[in-house]
Amino acid sequence: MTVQRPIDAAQPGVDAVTTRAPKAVKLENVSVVFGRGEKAVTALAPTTLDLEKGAFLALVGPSGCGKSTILKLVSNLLAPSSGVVIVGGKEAKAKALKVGMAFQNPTMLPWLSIERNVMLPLKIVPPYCHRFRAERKGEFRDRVHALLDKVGLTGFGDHFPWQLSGGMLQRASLCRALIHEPDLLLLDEPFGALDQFTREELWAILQDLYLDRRPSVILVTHDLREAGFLASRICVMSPRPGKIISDRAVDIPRPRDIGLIYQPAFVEMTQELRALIAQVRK
Amino acid sequence: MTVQRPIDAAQPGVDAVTTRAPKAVKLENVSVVFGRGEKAVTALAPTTLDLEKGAFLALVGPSGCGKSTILKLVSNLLAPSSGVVIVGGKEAKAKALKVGMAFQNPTMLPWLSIERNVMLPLKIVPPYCHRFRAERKGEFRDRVHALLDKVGLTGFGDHFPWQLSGGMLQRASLCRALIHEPDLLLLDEPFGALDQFTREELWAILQDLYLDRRPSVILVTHDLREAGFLASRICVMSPRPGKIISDRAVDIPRPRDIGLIYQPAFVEMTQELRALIAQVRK
Amino acid sequence: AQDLTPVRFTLGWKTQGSDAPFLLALSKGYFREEGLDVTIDQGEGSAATVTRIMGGAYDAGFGDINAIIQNAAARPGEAPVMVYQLWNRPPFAIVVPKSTGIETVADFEGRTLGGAQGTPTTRMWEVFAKRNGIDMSKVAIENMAPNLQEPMMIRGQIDGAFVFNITSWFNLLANRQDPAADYNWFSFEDYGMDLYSNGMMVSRAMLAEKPEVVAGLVRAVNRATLEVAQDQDAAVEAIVAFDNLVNVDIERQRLVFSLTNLMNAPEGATLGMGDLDDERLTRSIGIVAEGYGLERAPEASEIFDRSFLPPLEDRKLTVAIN
Amino acid sequence: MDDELSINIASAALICGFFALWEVLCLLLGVSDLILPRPSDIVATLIDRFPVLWPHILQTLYTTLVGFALGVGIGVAIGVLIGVSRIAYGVAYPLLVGFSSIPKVAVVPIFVLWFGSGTTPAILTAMVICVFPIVVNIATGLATTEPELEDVLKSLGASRRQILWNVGLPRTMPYFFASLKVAITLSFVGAVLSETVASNRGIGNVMMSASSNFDVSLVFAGLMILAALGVALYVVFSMLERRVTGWATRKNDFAVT
Amino acid sequence: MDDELSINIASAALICGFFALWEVLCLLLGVSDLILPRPSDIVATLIDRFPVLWPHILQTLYTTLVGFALGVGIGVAIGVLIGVSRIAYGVAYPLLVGFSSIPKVAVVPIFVLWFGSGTTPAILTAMVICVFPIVVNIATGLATTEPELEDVLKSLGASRRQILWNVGLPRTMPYFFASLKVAITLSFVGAVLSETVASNRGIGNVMMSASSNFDVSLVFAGLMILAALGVALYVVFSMLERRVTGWATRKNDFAVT
Ligand SMILES: Nc1ncnc2c1ncn2[C@@H]1O[C@H](COP(=O)(O)OP(=O)(O)OP(=O)(O)O)[C@@H](O)[C@H]1O
Ligand SMILES: Nc1ncnc2c1ncn2[C@@H]1O[C@H](COP(=O)(O)OP(=O)(O)OP(=O)(O)O)[C@@H](O)[C@H]1O
Ligand SMILES: [Mg+2]
Ligand SMILES: [Mg+2]
Repeated sequence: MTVQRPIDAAQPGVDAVTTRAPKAVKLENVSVVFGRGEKAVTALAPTTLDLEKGAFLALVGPSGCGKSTILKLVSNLLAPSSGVVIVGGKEAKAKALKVGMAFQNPTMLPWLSIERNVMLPLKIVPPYCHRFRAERKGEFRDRVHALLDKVGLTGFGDHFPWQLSGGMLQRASLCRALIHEPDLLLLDEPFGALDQFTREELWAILQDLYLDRRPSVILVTHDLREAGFLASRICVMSPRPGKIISDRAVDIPRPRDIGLIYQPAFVEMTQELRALIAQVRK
Repeated sequence: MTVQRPIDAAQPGVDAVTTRAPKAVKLENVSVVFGRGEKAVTALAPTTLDLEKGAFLALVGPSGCGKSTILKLVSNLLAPSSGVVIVGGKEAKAKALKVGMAFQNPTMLPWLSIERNVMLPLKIVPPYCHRFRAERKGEFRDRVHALLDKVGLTGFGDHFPWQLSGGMLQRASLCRALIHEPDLLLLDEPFGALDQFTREELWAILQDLYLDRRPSVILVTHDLREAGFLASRICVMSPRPGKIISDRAVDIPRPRDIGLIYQPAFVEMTQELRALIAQVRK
Repeated sequence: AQDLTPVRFTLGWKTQGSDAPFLLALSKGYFREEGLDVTIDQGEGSAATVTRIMGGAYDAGFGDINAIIQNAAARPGEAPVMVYQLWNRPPFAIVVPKSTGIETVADFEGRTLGGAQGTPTTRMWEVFAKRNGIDMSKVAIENMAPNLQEPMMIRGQIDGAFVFNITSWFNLLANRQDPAADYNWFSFEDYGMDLYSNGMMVSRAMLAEKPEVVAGLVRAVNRATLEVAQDQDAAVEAIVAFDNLVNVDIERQRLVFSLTNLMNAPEGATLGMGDLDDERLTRSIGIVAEGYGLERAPEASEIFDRSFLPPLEDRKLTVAIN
Repeated sequence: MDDELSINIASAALICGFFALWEVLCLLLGVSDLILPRPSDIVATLIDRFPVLWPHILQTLYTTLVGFALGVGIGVAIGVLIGVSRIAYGVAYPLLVGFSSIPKVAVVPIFVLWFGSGTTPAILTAMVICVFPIVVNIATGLATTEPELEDVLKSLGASRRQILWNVGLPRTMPYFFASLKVAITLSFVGAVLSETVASNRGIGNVMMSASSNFDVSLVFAGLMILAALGVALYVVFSMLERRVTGWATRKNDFAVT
Repeated sequence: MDDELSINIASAALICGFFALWEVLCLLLGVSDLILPRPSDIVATLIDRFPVLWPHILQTLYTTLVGFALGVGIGVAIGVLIGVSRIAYGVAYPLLVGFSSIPKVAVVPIFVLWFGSGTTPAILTAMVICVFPIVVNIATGLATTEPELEDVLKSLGASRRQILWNVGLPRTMPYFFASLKVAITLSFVGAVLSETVASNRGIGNVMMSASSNFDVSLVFAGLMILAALGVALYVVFSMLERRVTGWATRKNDFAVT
């Protein structure tokens, strides 16, 4: 069911499908070092990574290995210390793609209600921003509420962020990443604070959405089943300073059903990944 | 191996062991309502809960059901809208017990280094606070560093909170909850942002600590294996407005080994819990 | 109304009874009759009048001739020119409470006097001391704002003050003192310093470019001055019309004080109102030059211009208090 | 809220107590009304002279508000500039600090020389005097904005202007309102200052002529009016503040829970 | 850092440009030196008269700093009180706003009458004038402290005083330093103001006598000295600020990454 290919991080494994597809994201020998001199911390060792357009990549690795750093590089929140980051064919700062990002810490603007927070991308990102004034109490509002309903936050649109529980905030943050139908979806542990059932529901929702619009996705997660269920490719990172030490495809046909995760082949794949991670930890 | 007893939330199930033991925490018909009038949100339906001295209670339940609210009640960060919260035999605000709390969001004071953040309880809580000035660069500092080493944060003591990754912050936050050897430990999803291996390491560390000093613990978690591995009692909550709908003992002898979680009996217990939660979600 | 010439005029201080000539000329339309549209603003001190005019914000004003002397010395050809002298006697005086036991100028030695910096009284102290044989080094001078002098004197924090009698007299009254019975007044004119003081001055520019306007101003003010000396009721009316905040009683008394103590110099009988004695002016220029340490003593003609004065018979001041 | 009400009553009582204490101390210590009149004197004067004072109050309120509005506009603009640009920070801050260390009394005569006396210099003084506190607080607010909040917009490819509007400025509101409280009182001081130097109208002019006549209770009546106007505007801003920065002060909502 | 250096150079150049512009405009427009002297005039006067000015500078610096230090102490105390207690908020704020709306020129004479002329009233004026901005910013900082941060200490059973010391005050430091910048400039204004009203020493006194001598360039030399002192103290506080509130402005560290 899956093919594991231990690969050189500098020349990531490329299978037949992926070589032909145009690239949504390209990291070429990108490294990130914070601080200088003695106190310098290498957050990311030189890393090369391609993401084909429409691919769903899961990024797993031990705490502090640089997963969030990679997402920040791709969304141009961070400039690489070396190497280049190409997004949608241009340098990351050109913002060639419509990006949606769910942060690890679901940062909401505290002065805006949940509804207004979730609506933010529609205010900023073209083409929505042109219609924002006209639609913010009409179509856009309905759209936000429909999405909030989907993730189980019905009726919390007019609450303020501090009135929500941790898991609820995380769901709102996911909505904010999705509302403007981005071409490139960056999700940093978007389900970490959720119970298993809510989580599985959201997996299904995310998968539907992916199948529907085929954005390119990078999902950071600690849950191997989550990675296996959602992703078409799983990259495993080494401990800090991290680099990608394994890159494997997940060739399970979509739509995938939640029952999948109890199937022996699937369990076997997660066990394999687990073993791999256990090995690199030493 | 485990006994499931569906129970009336107003009269929680009490087994032979627990009735005799003195209570560390008692919630009597406690409810929490935020806001008033039309906009009122019931965060916690009337709940009654006892925690025996030295017990390890895990609290599981769907997102937004009021788990964090219960912890806030016990640590007196929140006053109940009805009912009383007794901690260590006195009302919660009397602070009769030495409390250590790890928040769901690992809030660090941004102007203090990690070392100083972790050291905070030693500055505040007697008897440490009396020696704080003398020891903060001596014994206390060593103690903090030993703990940071244990959770894998060696060398990060002089970093500032924003220089750490999400999972690293969470580990620092756990250290802060443990550093002053509290009598009552309140942990709100302390391992949510960690990968499975780091998580399991920390489970072991926490279990050692528990066996060593026998504090009373309330652990909020979404991970049923985590609950089963660590706790001696698991309470399941219903969706918002939450109340406790199941209270079961986990009679596995300690010290428990990590291999346990693959044993069929353990898996069966988690499946049972899972089924129960699935049922109450409807 | 279109052909009226606008004139910006500044008083020497906040509205006071002694401003009556200008305010009466305004309220009775004397300026208007001369083809002038005069706007009167309150001032920040009779010396500042000179700066205000030199700065170009005002064309004319009521201010101190000694400030003109001072500026004319440093900036010949820029300082305004006095065209109508009103106060022929100086208001400069040192006032001391009788309780201090100071009876003669010699008694100042060993005492503390308070003065507002830069007022002519304070600045002339050096000359005053020299002319009257006082050892200056034995007199302590403390600087303070003018309106603090009387209270500090009353509280005994200073032994005496350098003042304008027309101001201090009424300040003492307002402080419930009896300025006549309980205070000794050392008037500068009695100690060899017969300086001139306030009058109407105009800018050099106006003097050069619009002499007819200056003449009109002088005519109107002269007319009002003579009237004020006869009819203080009308004067007070004009004052209140300009500023309804004033204390009518006090300003009326102040007006009378100015008429009887400042505007009635002996030389007035021969020179008429508005004119001055060149010799006396030259002498006072010398005093000022000495007091202020001026680099040069300007000519009297730089300071005063009598060419706009109406004929002498139209400038006979007869004071009748009613 | 009952709690709210009782706190308001207690506050009002204490403020009244302050004036009562003043009255009693003046009586007991026999303080001359030429130095410090009793509140009852002042109020009597106030009521007595109110018809005459009224146009002056309006004048001062007018110049203050116009100057304040201009000052706020300029202050926010400079503050944003300083908060956003390193060069502006290096240039504008020293110049502003230097200028603010200069007593405005020294500047008013220059305004008068340029613009004549009256309304214009009063407005200008009210304006220049209140710019600096606003600049400082806006700049500090912007500089201390959490990068995480900005990242939310940056990740969407927002322009710097959009980030400023949607994150920087809202986040800075608590700082801004704090500075408004200081700025409005300074504006009053500035307008009055200018009126004392050069104007035929306004509370400043009233106080100056009153003080040159030693009409001390009228001077204090003027001060009382200024204080009252200041407090009235403060109340207006407070209400606005509660609406706009409620999110930042939520702590207080729970102090009473 | 090279970047830092070039920004500093650019800032210095622009500030010099400001003075050059002033010089050139004065020359071109033929502004009388009675109204606005040229910087070159002022500097010449400054150098020329420096030996005479020196003791006055020291006097003003002394009164300002003492008054400022007292003002900061009182301001922080009242600010904490207001930030912590609802009643103090209701009582102290209106009284302070009222008092601050009063021009201090009106208050100085009272100080002089009570304490004599000279150093004491200057210190007192410098003190009272700088209290309000500090109070407002401290109170706002405390009021906007995130409850989550306080919860960290509350959960440990910390007393209100401990929470204040360990969370409230550190969190308020950016607000505090912002207010210090405003307060120090106000302190200068206050001290100088008092010196112009009643003192034989100090820059205020120098400026008063210069202006009565129509020595405008000496007046402006005094203003320049005040501005320079203000900037010097601002630099000191800035350095302190960078050390103390670096955590709050980390954004800027990365602007240059
Ligand atoms: N601003 C910063 N300054 C200095 N070091 C930083 C900074 N941000 C991150 N780091 C360091 O970079 C490393 C990688 O951080 P990153 O947030 O990418 O980890 P992560 O893989 O997301 O971990 P986690 O799973 O715990 O979230 C960490 O060791 C961290 O200490
Ligand atoms: N300050 C508040 N004001 C209003 N409502 C609040 C507030 N805090 C929490 N709530 C509500 O109380 C409910 C319970 O919150 P709580 O944080 O206890 O949930 P939780 O069980 O911890 O959920 P999660 O697993 O998502 O963290 C939520 O529905 C939330 O909306
Ligand atoms: Mg991360
Ligand atoms: Mg929670």
